[in-house]
Amino acid sequence: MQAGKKNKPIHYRYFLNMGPQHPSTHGVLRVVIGMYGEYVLSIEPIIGYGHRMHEKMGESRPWQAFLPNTARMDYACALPHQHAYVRAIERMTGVAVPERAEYLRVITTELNRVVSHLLWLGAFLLDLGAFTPILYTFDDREHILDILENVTGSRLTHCYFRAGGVVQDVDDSFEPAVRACIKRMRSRFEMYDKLVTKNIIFIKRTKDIGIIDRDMAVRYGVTGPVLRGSGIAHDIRKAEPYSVYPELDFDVPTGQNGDCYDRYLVRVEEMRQSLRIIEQALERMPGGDVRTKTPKKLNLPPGDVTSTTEGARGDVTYYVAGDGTETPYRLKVRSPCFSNLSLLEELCEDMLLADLIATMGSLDLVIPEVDR
Amino acid sequence: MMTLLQQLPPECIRIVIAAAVVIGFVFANATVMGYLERKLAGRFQRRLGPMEVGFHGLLQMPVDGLKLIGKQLTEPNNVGGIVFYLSPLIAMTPVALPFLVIPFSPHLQVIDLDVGLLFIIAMISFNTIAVFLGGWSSNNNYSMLGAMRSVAQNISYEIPILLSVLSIVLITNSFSLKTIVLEQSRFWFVLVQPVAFLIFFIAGIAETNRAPFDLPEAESELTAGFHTEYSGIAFSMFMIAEYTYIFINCALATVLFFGGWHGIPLPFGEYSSCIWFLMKTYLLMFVIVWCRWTFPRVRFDQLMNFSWKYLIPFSMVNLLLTAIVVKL
Amino acid sequence: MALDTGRLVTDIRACSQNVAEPQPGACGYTIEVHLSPDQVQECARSMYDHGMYLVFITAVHVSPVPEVLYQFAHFDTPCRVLVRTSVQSDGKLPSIAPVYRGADWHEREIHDFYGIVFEGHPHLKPLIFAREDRKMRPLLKRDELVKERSALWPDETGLTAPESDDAGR
Amino acid sequence: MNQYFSDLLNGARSLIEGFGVTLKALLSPPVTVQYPRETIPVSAGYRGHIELIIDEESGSHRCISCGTCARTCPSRCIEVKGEKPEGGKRKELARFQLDFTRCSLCGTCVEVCPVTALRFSRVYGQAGYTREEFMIDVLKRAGVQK
Repeated sequence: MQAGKKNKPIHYRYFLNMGPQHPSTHGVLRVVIGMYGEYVLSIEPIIGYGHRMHEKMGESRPWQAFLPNTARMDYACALPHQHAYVRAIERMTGVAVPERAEYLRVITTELNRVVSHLLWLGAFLLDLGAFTPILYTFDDREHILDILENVTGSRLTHCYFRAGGVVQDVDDSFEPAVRACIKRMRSRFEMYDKLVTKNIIFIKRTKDIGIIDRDMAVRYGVTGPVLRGSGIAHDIRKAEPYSVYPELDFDVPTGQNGDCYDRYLVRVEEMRQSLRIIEQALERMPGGDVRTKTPKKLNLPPGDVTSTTEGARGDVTYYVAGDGTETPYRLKVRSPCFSNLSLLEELCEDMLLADLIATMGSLDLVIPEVDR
Repeated sequence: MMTLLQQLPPECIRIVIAAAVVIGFVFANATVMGYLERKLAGRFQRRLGPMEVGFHGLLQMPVDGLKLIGKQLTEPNNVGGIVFYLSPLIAMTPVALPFLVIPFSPHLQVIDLDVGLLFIIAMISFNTIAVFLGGWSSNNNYSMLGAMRSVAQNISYEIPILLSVLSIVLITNSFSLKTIVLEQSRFWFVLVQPVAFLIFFIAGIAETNRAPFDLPEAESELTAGFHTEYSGIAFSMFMIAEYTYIFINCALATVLFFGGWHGIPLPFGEYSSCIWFLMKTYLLMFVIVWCRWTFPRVRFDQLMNFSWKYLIPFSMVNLLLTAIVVKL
Repeated sequence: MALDTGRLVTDIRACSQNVAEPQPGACGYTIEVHLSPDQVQECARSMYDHGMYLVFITAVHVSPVPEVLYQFAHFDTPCRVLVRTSVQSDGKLPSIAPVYRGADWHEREIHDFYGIVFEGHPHLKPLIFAREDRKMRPLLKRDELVKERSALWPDETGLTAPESDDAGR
Repeated sequence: MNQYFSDLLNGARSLIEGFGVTLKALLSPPVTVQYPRETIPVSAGYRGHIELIIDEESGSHRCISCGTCARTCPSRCIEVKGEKPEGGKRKELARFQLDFTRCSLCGTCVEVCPVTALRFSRVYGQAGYTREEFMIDVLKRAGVQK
């Protein structure tokens, strides 16, 4: 794109401190940008402002106590984290999960994914300067959040999954509410198409900006919609199927040249796919109980396990090492935003400041998940 | 006291009263525009807008004004000294001058300068100096960026305005605003010069740093652009100046293209022309607010390209065509 | 360009004999490798040639010497490799940041939490902690809580044991 | 050259469409609720702070002050004390204090209670100026509910 100014003498460079309080860092992230005029020469993201040492909490209390923590890392899309942690525990202890519980987990996770993508869509457009769409996306989100609040008890920090199933069954108002919500959501997509997808200013602000190729994705471990925007159809729900995803039919949207515009298209298409998944899951959901009886004191056998799910931002992997007691010996959380953010230094060299904001917005960062 | 008044020449009293009315109008317009903008923004976003203060939030803007006056003027350290405090004044004071020549109705016009149009366009460019000094002197990287952007933006959008206005002057071959409006009694110039109107209107939006060209105060990039460090009355001066420049732009567009005070005679007697004028102006302001709440922000180099590659060539071609047609 | 797992396993065997292919359903990874610290960079390079991306690097504080684990996965074919190494006696480990730029942050984070020094790392500054509390090392367990390496993985022959070829769990 | 004009034309068309969307939004009724005056009913499954369930027949709470919930709570925010009234054989619940500033609403206490004496209340919009306002005396609340 524009010729960079890297060969300019150093004393022309001045530093712009973006954050930790800044409208478009989506959380407490500080980015020290070396600027030459409007061009970005060097970027250094400084993280750690929202660090709470979740992994130490996991190691110092029984494994059940970590369940609320899983929802406090990526609060925009908490259920995939909880699903990964609960599957890790089930893998270690060999607890079986009833079919109905697995379907409930898939339905609530996909609802959560749609909510998270809507939040991202509003915030991304706010970064580009459009003030109105965020209110429309929040309006849509409210409908789904009301359903999730009724099922899981809270709007964002859900604590709904347990080892061996889910906390409680859904009441009979759940299914009609979800169907109505899907119908309403589908009618909203072509409004977003008219307002955003075809808008010439939006296209000019996001086309061919922040292009991520396969080699950079491999070197930085980029996963999720950011990776799929570059044309690589890697989705854990398809690559390493878990829960009841093999029985559900959905496809993995990918972009062509990996710029902000493709990432936008991928996420909007993913919302449509999630609605398809929810519809199929609602039809195939059997009756039966939603939780297997687990002994009061469930010890984690020695040895370690990793379990992976597809979060809204990418590959969420939990590594749990047990030592025979009820407390995990080591608990590692691999958060997708950590790797997606680490490529900012290499990706955003020689960019304009406005493009840096657009690229950071398109990476869909949730900073508490980066700091853990 | 009355004898003193008789000695003063009548012209001087007339000017003092006119000045007082104009200043009053500037503040009234700022509150009305601010209220309209926040209410419309709410309605565009399917919400209600200010409802708490007064009936349907009518008192919201005056109360905000009082709050801003009451707020403490924070001054960051080693700030550009006197220039830091001067720039809001530079933004605020020249704002009232264009009102001298705007013809609200046939006889409601302070002075009918025969170079009225030139005078207004000269006054409009004061805003750039104020924004630049404000941004540069507040010793903050964000505002310095905002200042630089606003200078480049205003310069490159001054030219399309001039060229599009020239095509009108070619038709009426006079700069006096009153004669321009009188010329439009039979048909409005927007029918004759639609392209010139579009160029003038778009360049007007860019001139007053309004979205989608609001780069000098880009919230998501430069926190608040040139007025990041200003608080209290200094910040509200910049706001009042911005709203008044929008009004002047819309008033100019009404005078040049929408036939000033012409319209179907309303039952208000001789005030109907003034009401027509205000209605047209506030309709154009509605479109500006509409633009703000619909479009994302343009990137800086695209802004420049848009002006130099699209607006200026089109306005030149338009000027040429008008010249040919008029001279036939 | 799908991954050819057969060739991958032979490449890994070239680095170290101790390769196991446990049941993925039970433990979440398809290949488990035990490496000695100096083979880490070589193994990382062969992973990179196969187009595997780095999932995470983590460390476990076990008694003789802390254990460092790498997990790699592939975009097109489902295959998860878990590489286990022990830190050298002087608490150092060769860094794989030159091969995987993404490992730069992972290693700095482990340095913050455990104090393990990665040789060859471009700039081993604190990532998450501020300058003043970079000596905190929160994930190191108190002495009475640290467990033997064998207590955690009883039936696996750690690297301390001589090279025996029986497969892992 | 035609890229120049095609950009201009479908650009203008997309802007007009954008205008159409916001105009339709302008004309349609607002979807918001004026919160302090009007409120949306809280859904059935909403988790407020925990409260004691009142038995219909016995008319009082079922808690046997065994303290299981206090032990299993991850953030140790429940404090239960039972006293044996003189002569009586069973412990009576004397004090049930919940420190709601630390509760993360995980629901473990509701699950592990042997006599299912706890449930989530539907208290919404709790705000206070001091921490003491969030030290909820659940027993007193149960008394009030009786």
